[in-house]
Amino acid sequence: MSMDDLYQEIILDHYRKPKNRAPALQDEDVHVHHSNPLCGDEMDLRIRVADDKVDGLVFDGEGCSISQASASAMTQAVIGRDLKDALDLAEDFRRMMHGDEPARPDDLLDGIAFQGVAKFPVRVKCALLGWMAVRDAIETYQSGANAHTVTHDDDGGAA
Amino acid sequence: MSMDDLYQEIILDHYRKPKNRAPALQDEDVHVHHSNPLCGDEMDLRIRVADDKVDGLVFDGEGCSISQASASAMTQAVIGRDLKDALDLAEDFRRMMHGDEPARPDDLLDGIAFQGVAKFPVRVKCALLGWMAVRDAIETYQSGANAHTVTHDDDGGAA
Amino acid sequence: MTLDVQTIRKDFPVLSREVHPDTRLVYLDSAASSQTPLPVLEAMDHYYRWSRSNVHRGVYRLAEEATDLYEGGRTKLAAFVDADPRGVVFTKNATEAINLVAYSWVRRHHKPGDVLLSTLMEHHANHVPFLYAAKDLGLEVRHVPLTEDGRLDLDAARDLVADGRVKFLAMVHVSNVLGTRNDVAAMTALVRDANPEAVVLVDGTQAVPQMPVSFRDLDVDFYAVTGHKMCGPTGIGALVAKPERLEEMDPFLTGGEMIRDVSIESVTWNDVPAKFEAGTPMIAEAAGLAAAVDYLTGIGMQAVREHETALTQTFIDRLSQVEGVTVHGPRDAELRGGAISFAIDGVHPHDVGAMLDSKGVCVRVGHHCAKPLMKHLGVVATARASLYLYNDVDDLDPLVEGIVAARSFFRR
Amino acid sequence: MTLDVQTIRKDFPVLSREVHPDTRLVYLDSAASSQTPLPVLEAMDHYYRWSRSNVHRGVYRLAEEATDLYEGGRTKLAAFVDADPRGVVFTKNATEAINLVAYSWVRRHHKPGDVLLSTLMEHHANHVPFLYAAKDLGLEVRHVPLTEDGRLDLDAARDLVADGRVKFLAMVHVSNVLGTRNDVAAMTALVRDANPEAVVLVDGTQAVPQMPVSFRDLDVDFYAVTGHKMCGPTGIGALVAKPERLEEMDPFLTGGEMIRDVSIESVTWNDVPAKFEAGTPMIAEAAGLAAAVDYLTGIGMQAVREHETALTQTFIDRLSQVEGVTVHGPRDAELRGGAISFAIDGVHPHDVGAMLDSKGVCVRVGHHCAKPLMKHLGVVATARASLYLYNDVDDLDPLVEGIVAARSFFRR
Ligand SMILES: Cc1ncc(COP(=O)(O)O)c(C=O)c1O
Ligand SMILES: Cc1ncc(COP(=O)(O)O)c(C=O)c1O
Repeated sequence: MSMDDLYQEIILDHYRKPKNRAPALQDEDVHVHHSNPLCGDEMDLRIRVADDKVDGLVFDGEGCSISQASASAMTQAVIGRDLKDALDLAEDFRRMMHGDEPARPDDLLDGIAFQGVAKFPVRVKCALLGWMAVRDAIETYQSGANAHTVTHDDDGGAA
Repeated sequence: MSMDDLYQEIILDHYRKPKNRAPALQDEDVHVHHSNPLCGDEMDLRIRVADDKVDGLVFDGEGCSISQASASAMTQAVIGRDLKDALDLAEDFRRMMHGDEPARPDDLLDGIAFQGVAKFPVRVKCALLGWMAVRDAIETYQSGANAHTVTHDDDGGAA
Repeated sequence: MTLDVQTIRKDFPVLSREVHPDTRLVYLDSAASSQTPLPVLEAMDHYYRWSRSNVHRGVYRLAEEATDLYEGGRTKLAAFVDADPRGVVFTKNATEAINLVAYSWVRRHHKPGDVLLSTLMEHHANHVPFLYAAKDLGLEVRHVPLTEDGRLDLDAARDLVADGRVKFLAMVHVSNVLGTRNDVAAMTALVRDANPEAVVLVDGTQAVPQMPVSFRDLDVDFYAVTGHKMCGPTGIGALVAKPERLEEMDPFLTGGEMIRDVSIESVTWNDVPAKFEAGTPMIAEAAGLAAAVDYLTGIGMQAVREHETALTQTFIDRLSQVEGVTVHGPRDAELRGGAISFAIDGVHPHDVGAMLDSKGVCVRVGHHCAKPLMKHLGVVATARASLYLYNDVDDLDPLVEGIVAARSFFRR
Repeated sequence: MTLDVQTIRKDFPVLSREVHPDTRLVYLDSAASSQTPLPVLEAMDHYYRWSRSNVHRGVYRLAEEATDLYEGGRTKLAAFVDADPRGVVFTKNATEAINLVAYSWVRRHHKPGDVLLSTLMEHHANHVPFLYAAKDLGLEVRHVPLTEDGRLDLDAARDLVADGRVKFLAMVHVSNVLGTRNDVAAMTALVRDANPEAVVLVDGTQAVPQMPVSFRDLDVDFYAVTGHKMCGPTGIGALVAKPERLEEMDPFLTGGEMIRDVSIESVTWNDVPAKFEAGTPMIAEAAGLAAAVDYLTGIGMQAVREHETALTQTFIDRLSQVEGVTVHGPRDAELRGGAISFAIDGVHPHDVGAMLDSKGVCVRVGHHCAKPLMKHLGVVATARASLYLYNDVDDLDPLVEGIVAARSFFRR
């Protein structure tokens, strides 16, 4: 494993100075808690929806640099988007993590920096954690609920 | 496997012209039925005791040449012996089949011809079948019973 | 398509061994265990020498390579039997695969009154686990009888399922004794007609090495496979299953690797197939099995099948002409695989085996772990010659010579 | 007695591999799986090339050789752990060995009201099978807590057994996370004082590779072993048991090889240990394990133990001095085996592992299949360096350098 392939500067920046990392969100609509017991990652993600758009989004939790940085980059890429659009983007990211070329590289913003992680199978689920949490939060919102807890050790295929 | 090591002329003689092979024994005291389901060998052995001696002994059954010949040779070695003495001889044969030098080679009579069988582990239990049956018959007699059925796939260690 | 057997034999060192001086080794016991070609040995050796480590979750290169080899084995085996890799659970042999079904399906789903259906030609591996479960649970087991020529008696089977109580069918695809290739589709249809919910397990141990198999086309719930009979290593087998079926099931062996989360009070299981793979798996063996699948695919399973069918026919025809020899099972090689059981009038199979061994010919003698079938055949044991891709007509003469010699030597 | 590590390393090809250019591979993950020395590979290769066949009841030479290799593996392993070969049941790994006990002993002997005792430092393999059985049967499970420095709290244990309801104890001999060597005699005495009939299973997976073990002296009922951590192949482990105990038990896996007689209605089991070995066994693996036992015996287990103890002490002492590093478990190497778990302040174990890998150092990061212990330690994961006979002090510098680098790279 080359450190440089995995830990690009952008990733380290997000890790050292995470964006939208906070323990609470005013007027939150949904709170999801995701954990990956096999890595010991824990993530709380809160979302506020307005006009069918992601109006507010924060995450908090514990995990390796990849999971924390990826969640940070995710928030920037997702805030302000239509719910449906955000789901689509999350799917794009997920497929990128499985080795596909992303369809919307520009929209992923810094998320694109994680493309190299696909080469490190054990780290793929770290990079996916935040994205799968936001996908779940949106779907939870759409289903009319306001909280959801998911325990997974997978690639986002299951909930 | 060399055919000559295994199938000595004495063995083949007993196989072709078995001694004391019969389906019944007059005034029998004990009848035991032994089978080795793994080889498909079946043996009926009948014994008559007088003065604490093996007064009459016949076997009948189905099995490979080794099991049939060995039973035949066994009857010759055992008939006329004290029960205790016969048990001791059976034990001597059993130990020979496990590679030990027999303590009573002369008393085994043609049984000694089976010494080479010890080199063929899969055939050891064939050679032992008749001897283990006679041991069981004597012990059954001593216990006061008159019949016993044993199913085994072993070296005579269990009954 | 004919196989170039001379070339193939070069991949199997033991075939050049002279167990007895100046006697070519003729291996006719592939139904017990096949020989293993060099590429399989090399694949395992390579893992041990250069990528040796445990699988899953290792963050270093060796562990990634080991994981790829192991999971690659799963993908390859799945493709080979045309199944979803999520339905492929690695086990140590076919027997464990069948026990998995007995424990995690039969014992957890069936109740007194339910009937398990089996056949009279099952290997103990596909008979005893269900007998054992049936005794513990108070289930009834019924057995499909056989026709004169050793095929399943489908008319009788129809009667056996008529009351609709048959909930589970365990049947062998290709018999290890009679050689019979069973019509899985016909049996499955018959059972499901009587009870659409019936679950079907097919023992594919002898089929997969010998012919193209499509799990999808068979459309059964479970299919058991073993590595050591298909040019693979010892110590690995697989349960191939419909993933949905696995998802409905509780685990069998539990421990590391198969859990998602666990505390001192409770546990959640991992996704399938991991849920059924507890502990450190057979890593080298999976790498070896992958190489075996590649090896067989390279030769072509259709070619293997054609070669074996032709060769089996030749063997059966010739053996049937030897005086005193009776061949069990179907006469038409199209209806069978390459296991040929036979009896020699007046000579015990053990003695046949010994004589054949002295001529360098390896056959199996005994009940072949199929005692109920032996009883049905009215014999205590048979001698069995079984063929594979490294056998050819030149293996027939030594067999026949040995049989003739055994007959003249042992006949009273 | 000191080991000649430079010479030993020549037996392990992977140690000469350069995963990253100009970087020596430093393998510190033997607690997950050890490397395999060449004589073990040669033993397996020899079987596959020259004696390949199935075991038991074959009347030809290859089958006799295979049987001797397989049964020879049993005899050798029995001698290695000072046990009766009749009590050695081969399994695919330690996990299966423990499940055998869970199914054939615990599930068939215990009733609601009975208590199973375990500890907070068990590997999931020695925890989940009993949790699962306890849920199904309505048994209670209690866990012995740990002292500050990661040893079993025997005073607390005494309280846990006081009501005499503890019928079964499952405990680890040497912890795969903390390294702790447990006092089996003390725990066993304590449990048997409260209930003389209590049955004891010890998980010896990490002990057998690292120190002389006498099953007879331990005087427990069951002892689980795995091949791949003791220089042996993957795909083989063993349950070592008192033969009398096995004789009392019903079988677990059923099928071929383990029956004495069977009909369509009934079955009688074979003698032990065959009764517990269903199907074609791990033949090549047993031959490999025999060679591993010979290899370790040649070096001497006392020497291995002394080497590891000294090396572990050196590692612990040095690691403890690195800023921000906390070593879990006992400080005194005499009280432990060679697994050293540590935390680096502010750096996630995954990131530590990645940095170490980039320096050629292989360590394991994660929960090491011991989630209840992680919870007890108040961490989600640890990094673990584990030592074996091919490690030496020259492996310490790369580890420390990697840790220092990880700390400066990742600390926020
Ligand atoms: C303490 C302990 N017990 C049990 C096991 C399970 O061994 P295996 O994976 O070989 O079944 C392990 C290995 O991971 C272990 O470290
Ligand atoms: C038809 C059949 N089923 C099952 C088995 C059991 O396979 P394994 O011994 O690999 O578990 C065998 C092999 O002996 C077989 O021939």
